[in-house]
Amino acid sequence: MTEYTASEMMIAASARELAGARVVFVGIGLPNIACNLAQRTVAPDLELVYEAGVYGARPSRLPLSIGDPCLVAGATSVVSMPQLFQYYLQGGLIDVGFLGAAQIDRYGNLNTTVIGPYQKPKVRLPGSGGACEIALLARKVLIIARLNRRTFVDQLDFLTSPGHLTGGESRARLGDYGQGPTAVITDMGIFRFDEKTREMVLTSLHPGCKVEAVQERVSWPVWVAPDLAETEPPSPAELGIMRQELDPAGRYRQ
Amino acid sequence: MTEYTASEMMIAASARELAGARVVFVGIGLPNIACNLAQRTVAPDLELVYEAGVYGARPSRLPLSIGDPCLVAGATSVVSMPQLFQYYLQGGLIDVGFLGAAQIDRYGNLNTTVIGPYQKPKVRLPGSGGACEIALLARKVLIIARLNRRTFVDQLDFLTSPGHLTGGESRARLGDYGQGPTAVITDMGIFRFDEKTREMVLTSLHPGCKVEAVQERVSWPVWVAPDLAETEPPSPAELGIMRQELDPAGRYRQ
Amino acid sequence: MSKVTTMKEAIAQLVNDGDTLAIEGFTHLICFAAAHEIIRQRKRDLTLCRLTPDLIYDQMIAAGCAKKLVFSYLGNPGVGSLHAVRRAVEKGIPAPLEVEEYSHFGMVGRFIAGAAKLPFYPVRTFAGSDIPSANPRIRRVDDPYGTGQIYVVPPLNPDVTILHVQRADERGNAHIWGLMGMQAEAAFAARRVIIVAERLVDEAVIRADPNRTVIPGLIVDAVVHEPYGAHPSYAQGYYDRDTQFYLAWDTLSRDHDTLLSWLDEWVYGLAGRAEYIQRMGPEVWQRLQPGEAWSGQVNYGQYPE
Amino acid sequence: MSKVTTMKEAIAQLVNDGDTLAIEGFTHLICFAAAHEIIRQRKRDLTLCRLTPDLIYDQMIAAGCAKKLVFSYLGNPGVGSLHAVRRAVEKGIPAPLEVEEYSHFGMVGRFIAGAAKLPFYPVRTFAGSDIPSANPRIRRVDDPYGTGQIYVVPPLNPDVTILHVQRADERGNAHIWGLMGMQAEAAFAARRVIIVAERLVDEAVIRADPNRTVIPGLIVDAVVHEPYGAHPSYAQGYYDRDTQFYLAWDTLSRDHDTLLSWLDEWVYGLAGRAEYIQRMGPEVWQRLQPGEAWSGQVNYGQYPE
Repeated sequence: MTEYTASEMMIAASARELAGARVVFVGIGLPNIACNLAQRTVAPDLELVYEAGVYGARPSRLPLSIGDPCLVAGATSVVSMPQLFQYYLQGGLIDVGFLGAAQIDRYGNLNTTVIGPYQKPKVRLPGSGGACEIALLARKVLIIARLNRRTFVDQLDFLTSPGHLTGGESRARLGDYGQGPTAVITDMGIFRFDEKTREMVLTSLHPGCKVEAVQERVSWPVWVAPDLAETEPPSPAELGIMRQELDPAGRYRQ
Repeated sequence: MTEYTASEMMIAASARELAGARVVFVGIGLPNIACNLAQRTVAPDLELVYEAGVYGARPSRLPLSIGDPCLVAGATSVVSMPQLFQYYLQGGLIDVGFLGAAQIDRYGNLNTTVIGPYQKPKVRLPGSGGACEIALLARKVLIIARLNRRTFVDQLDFLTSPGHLTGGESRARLGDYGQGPTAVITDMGIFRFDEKTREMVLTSLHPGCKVEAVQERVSWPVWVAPDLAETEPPSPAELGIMRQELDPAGRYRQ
Repeated sequence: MSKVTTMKEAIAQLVNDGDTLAIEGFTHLICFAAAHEIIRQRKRDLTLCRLTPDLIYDQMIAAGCAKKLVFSYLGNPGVGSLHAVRRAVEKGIPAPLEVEEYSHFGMVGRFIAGAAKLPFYPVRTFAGSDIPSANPRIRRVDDPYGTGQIYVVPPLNPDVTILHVQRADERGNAHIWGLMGMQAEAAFAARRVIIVAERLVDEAVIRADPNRTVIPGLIVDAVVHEPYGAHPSYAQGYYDRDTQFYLAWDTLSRDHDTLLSWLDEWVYGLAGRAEYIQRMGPEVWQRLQPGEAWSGQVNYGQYPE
Repeated sequence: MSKVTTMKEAIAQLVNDGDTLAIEGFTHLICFAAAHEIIRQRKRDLTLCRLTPDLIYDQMIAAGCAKKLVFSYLGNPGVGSLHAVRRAVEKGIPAPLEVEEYSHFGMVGRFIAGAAKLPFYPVRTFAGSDIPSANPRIRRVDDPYGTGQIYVVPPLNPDVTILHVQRADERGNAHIWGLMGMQAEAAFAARRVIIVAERLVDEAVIRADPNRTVIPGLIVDAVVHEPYGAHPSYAQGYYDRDTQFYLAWDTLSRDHDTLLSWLDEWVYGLAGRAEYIQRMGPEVWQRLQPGEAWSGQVNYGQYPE
């Protein structure tokens, strides 16, 4: 059996979630590699839009920042932030957005703002950036996060980016926004959201991982799908593309 | 004495009104020639902004339309209509706008929409175009019009572009807009607006014109300034620039 | 995947009777070729939207394509009236025409709101004007920061927007230079977009200058290659505005039957733009040929690992 | 009339203690040269506005220039935290820092409203988020067309905006290419504008490509010629982003005194950008030198009478 890292499993699983998607809002790091992997596998017609205002980038290297010059040179179109946020994102052109967070609750709500009270934070996190609007305006959202109890918390210290709020119809009541998070891709398994309650349900375990180990790293009692599946491991083809083409230096492998 | 036409008098008088102005919103026809004349005489640093989205044009010919390609080639900047109307005009960069109209009332309100009732017009006029926002957002407005009773009416059929509304403080009450029309430049004389009542006052007669002739062409009783002046006729220098440089074909001479 | 098709196909497939249609372009890049094909295919009951209806909608309205006009300036720029539009509004010839009227800035706001999927757009105009009383779709909201009321306009989302551009690749990624008008907003606001290009170019030409790409292929449904497709309007650097035509139109459009004869000869009587170009004759295209004034180049840089 | 001056003069004349200041640029064209001069001149009590405070405001806040930060994303992009900002917010080192926080789109709306002199700007974000409860300047209005409520943000009008550009003429007409960020809106929104250019060019270079002119000289108060003035940020086509510097900053900024030593050496200890360039050494500029990828040209045309 081919060996692979947890990051490679997360990237492969994320790429597969893009099957059928047309336009994705790309972030740096794992999502960047996942989107580029999807283009070469399950979604050859996938169009990439970068938050910095770039459509149709053809990066010649793996960028450190979302605003790297390698994303601009040779791109199809480069637009201002007002155009990007208004005409692309708010305009409804984005099918899928990727988000991560310092804290996630069972409804997929995300905190990237503070740990502790807002006025006197213990840890001042980066804040929203574009996350709040991506969470609301992309047709659907994929969350990528490594499991641990400090991240998968019972109660957020601050709700930066809305997931399914308090579950049920609470998000739908917000108005005409995207459907919110549809999957949480972790290093041990994949969660989806129950159609009624909108709570996270563990639907797939990565090879070698156990439900108990997942539960140890989540602060609330985990719902497990009756038809819990085992995630297909990264194929040799997927690994080949990641290792030879997308991240030859292995920066995102560990 | 050098001969000149009424149009040349209007152009020269309009150009002189631009002394001290920094940025003017240029329309086609007489205002276009007036602005270019002002740049060469009383306002060498005058900056021209065309409604089509052109800043710093250097037209190689006299354009028929505000969107002529000769205004674009060699200009300093060419921007979209959203940028032009939002950042230049609404943003407060325009010192002076020029307007004309099919009907003008004593407060400098303008009608370019309909003659007759709106729903069943006798004559369907062009409508506002940018006139309504120029009237509101330019720091001041100059009106150019030939005198006749069909134009200088007691009561507008439709108020397209606000002047001083019903006079007095009525325009100031609209909110944070420009000061409105400051002069009406006609083929027989120049009107300004009384500081208190905001009614038009004839302040200057062009050489050879009489108050009675003006009154015959205005539907309301004309106020005449106690210190009624005679307009300085176009100088040989002004006429030279108009005839040799700006309108050699004499299209706007009659 | 190529989206290149013919004008005939593009109009047949993407423009339906009853559609709300925007063929935009402020003086510049007005796609008369598309309008003529719409007239030829006898599309009906269209709601036509443009800041400046110009000769293009004068022709379409005379031909009976429209039931409604949404606009802000109804004139033949620098010349005078749009006689066919006036006949429809004043006398119901060839049919009554509903009008919905804004100022330029109002139309600008409507297209921005449409492109940005905003429920309304605020504009500091209309105060003191009769325009809002003639158009109940212009409304007001209270500024929650306490400066009083401001007028707002509703979004405009055409079923179809048709744009003429200087060059595009086969996916519809389009470079435009010169006057930009509302091209970007009209395209992003539309449900379907047809790009009509003077030149079809390899995508490498587009990618060499991504800041010049005003329309991304992402939102484009069909690409039509139609040189001189904007005449008598113009394409900066390709051909001049035909001011003679704009002046002549003032005369020939004063009479409905004369105008219909013109349509017979120049629209119904021709199969498409190629025949129009031929019939106009080489001396017209020669007369409209501009000289050269090149932009210069900028370096986007190469960034190896 | 030339507006060209030195950075020292421009900052001395146009930036006052207590000003609201925006040095914008989304990753691209962030004018560190201006920030360093502000630090050197020991400006105080500034309200610093940027979507992404980046290393530039990390340095200014560590140096004690700021009393308040208005922002939307507080990170070292692709690396991690802004340690100096965090120290100020979490521990009041070197002084407490007031924060006013939006999302990116919220800041985008604020700059647009500022540039357009709108009393507010509507954005379809914030719904369901705690951000509005942390920032009472984010408010709501009722859609008069009946779709419910929408969040709005107030205008942002800096006293001074400083922008780095690739090239400008002596009046401040500036060409920018690559990422556009909020450059246009931040400039139009400001009371005073300083343009810092990699190259000073003849106005003929600007006039050859008017669509590339993002900032008109009309709104510019001073023009400074400062090559490499955006390092460790970048200027598309001129020099690459210095990712090594961004990575190194993560380490050296973790300790306040280490950071102050860096400021002593690279800011206080230098007279200006020329010394900074020299001290960095030619191998840095060699490493950051991109290859060539030219845009191609377009024809704007010549239009004789």
